[in-house]
Amino acid sequence: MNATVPFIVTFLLAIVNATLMDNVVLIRFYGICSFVGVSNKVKPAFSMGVAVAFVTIFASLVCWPLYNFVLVPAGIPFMDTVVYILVIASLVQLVGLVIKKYSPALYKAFGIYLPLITTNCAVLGVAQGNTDSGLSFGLSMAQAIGTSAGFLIIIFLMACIRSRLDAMNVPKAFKGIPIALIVAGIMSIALIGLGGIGS
Amino acid sequence: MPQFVYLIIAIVVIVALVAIFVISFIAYRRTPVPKGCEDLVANKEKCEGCLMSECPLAHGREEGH
Amino acid sequence: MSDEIARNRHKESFLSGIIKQNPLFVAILGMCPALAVTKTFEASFGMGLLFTFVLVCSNVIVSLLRKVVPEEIETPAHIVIIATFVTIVKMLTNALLPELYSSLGVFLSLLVVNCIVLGRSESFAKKNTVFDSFLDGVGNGIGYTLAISIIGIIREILGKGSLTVGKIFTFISYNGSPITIPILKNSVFDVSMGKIFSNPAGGFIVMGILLAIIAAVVNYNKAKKKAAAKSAAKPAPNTNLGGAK
Amino acid sequence: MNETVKKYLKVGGILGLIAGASAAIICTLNVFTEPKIKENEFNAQQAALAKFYPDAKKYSEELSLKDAKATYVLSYWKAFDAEDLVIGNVYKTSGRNAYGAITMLVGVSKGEIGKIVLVTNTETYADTIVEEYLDPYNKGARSLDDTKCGATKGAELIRAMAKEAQSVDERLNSKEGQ
Repeated sequence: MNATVPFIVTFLLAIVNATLMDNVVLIRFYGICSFVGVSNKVKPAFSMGVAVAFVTIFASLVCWPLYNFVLVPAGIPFMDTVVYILVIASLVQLVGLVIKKYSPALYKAFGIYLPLITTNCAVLGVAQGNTDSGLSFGLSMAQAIGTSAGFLIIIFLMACIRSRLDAMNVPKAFKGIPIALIVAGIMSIALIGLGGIGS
Repeated sequence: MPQFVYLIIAIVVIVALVAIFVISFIAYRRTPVPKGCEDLVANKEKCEGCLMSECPLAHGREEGH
Repeated sequence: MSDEIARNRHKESFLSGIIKQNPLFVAILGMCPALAVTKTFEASFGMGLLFTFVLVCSNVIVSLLRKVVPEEIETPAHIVIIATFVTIVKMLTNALLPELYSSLGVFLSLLVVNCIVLGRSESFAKKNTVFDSFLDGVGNGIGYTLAISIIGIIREILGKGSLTVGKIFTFISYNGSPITIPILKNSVFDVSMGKIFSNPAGGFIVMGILLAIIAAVVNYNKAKKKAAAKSAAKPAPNTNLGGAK
Repeated sequence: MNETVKKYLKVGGILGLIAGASAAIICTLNVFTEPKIKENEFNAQQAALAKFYPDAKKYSEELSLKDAKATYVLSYWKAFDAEDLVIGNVYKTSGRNAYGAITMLVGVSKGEIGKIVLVTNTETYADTIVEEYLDPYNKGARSLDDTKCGATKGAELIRAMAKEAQSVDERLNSKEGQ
């Protein structure tokens, strides 16, 4: 069944799967550190999502070949975590450099978030997950694109919900983080319900 | 492949990556901030991303203990 | 006299990590593993132990090198140190406790970007002596292990209705097979509704409710203290002001 | 100007030293843990194999497959009973679809597909595949072809791999003229 399906279909299905069914925040729990904190204003949340998307895709683009063509032949696959975190740190600087030089508008939008992304669990989680489960290059790129799209959608949705949430009369103890978690739990149930489409 | 060869490869790979990081780190610091964004200070809701103890950009903030 | 101050400073930095500044429930940091790994009690306890090892070692080394590392590259240097200890832990766990390694999966590597480990080294270890950082690491480690073990117990009992010990820590076993303590086994609760607590959505909900309970307790104490302070401030009228509403 | 260059050299030097030291520590530790990890993997594999044919006394080591038509099957083991007769083969297959990757062991004896045990399973809804499709199948309560189980794509991948292992087994047996 697998060989007959053209690659592009598997590629697109993998993107949709990584965006919705296997969503990075609500199902796989990467990236909760920034998801809970920064997501109560729509504008910064969206820029945060774009910044994470930028770095995640570049990180997977660099980490996969580095693992398969440098670390494995050299016989030191156990060095992957240290290498990835260094790559992600350099990428954050490089992406910042490019944005600083060429597009002040983008820099104004999410330039200040970039240093925070090095400690974002989603970026390292995707890069490490791709090579741990031995995905091919195409599928790991699909995973990266899908994951960053999923992160962007969810953090944007969460920001919209939470900005309306402040107007509601939430019980005092639930204000802030607890109610955000409950809302995330309900969204996660919705996404689990989506499971039927793909499989 | 004797063991110490792996050791040398590992150190070479890591030091090379550190070198790339330092170069990009310096380059990032060197480029001037684009004209319109000098006033971009670590504003409040950006710093909420790490909630309490550690916020790399808000150096001035005193860590509550 | 000075070692008196030093001693209770040590004690304070140790105890604060466990209750007063519990990294998970009070500082609300390090939630990525707390939600993902706590499907079973054993996995979360194992994660807590490994987390404590990484936190203590990286705190000690960071405070050892605090005078050597220049200001600009503190964060990258700390991240490399933490990544080294995470890799060491990964190798040791893979060798000694393969079941724990496979059940934690990617989240063992995600300890590198854990908000607590980096937070403690940035805000505490780089400014204090080695012994204080060690104590702080152990304190926070124990605090975090307690916190995620509690979540692990709740999610496992509600999700599976029973508590199994020995599937991951294989050396605990009752004549060969892991011990399973059926708690809610044949209660009405064992119906499919319980399944929600072992899948991701349950993690969010259990965590949200726990944080809400803690916030409520904190608010209640604050209100009681305020009420007590008010009644102490003007004791003359003997109207009974005690007890918060 | 050379003042800032000296500072950057100092900064780069210290970071390089820390990273070099960490690489050295990890590599020396790897020398001790590598054999233990290999041994764990071998034991896990033997334990997995033992599930297929309980009365098998011995398994051959992993024989690689030189069958061009096989896209999933990687290698196989032969199970021998006390009198060194082959009771059946265990095929190691691995395949990927849009939702993740599965590596599994399939027992095939006398042309019949026997038990299936998953080695790695990074499919979305991995637990649904095991609970709804694989466990009932291994207990005989569900046929291999009934793949509608809430994780159909994963189940279809398992069925395709099992069917291919069966066809490879037939080709092997016919070639050896057993």
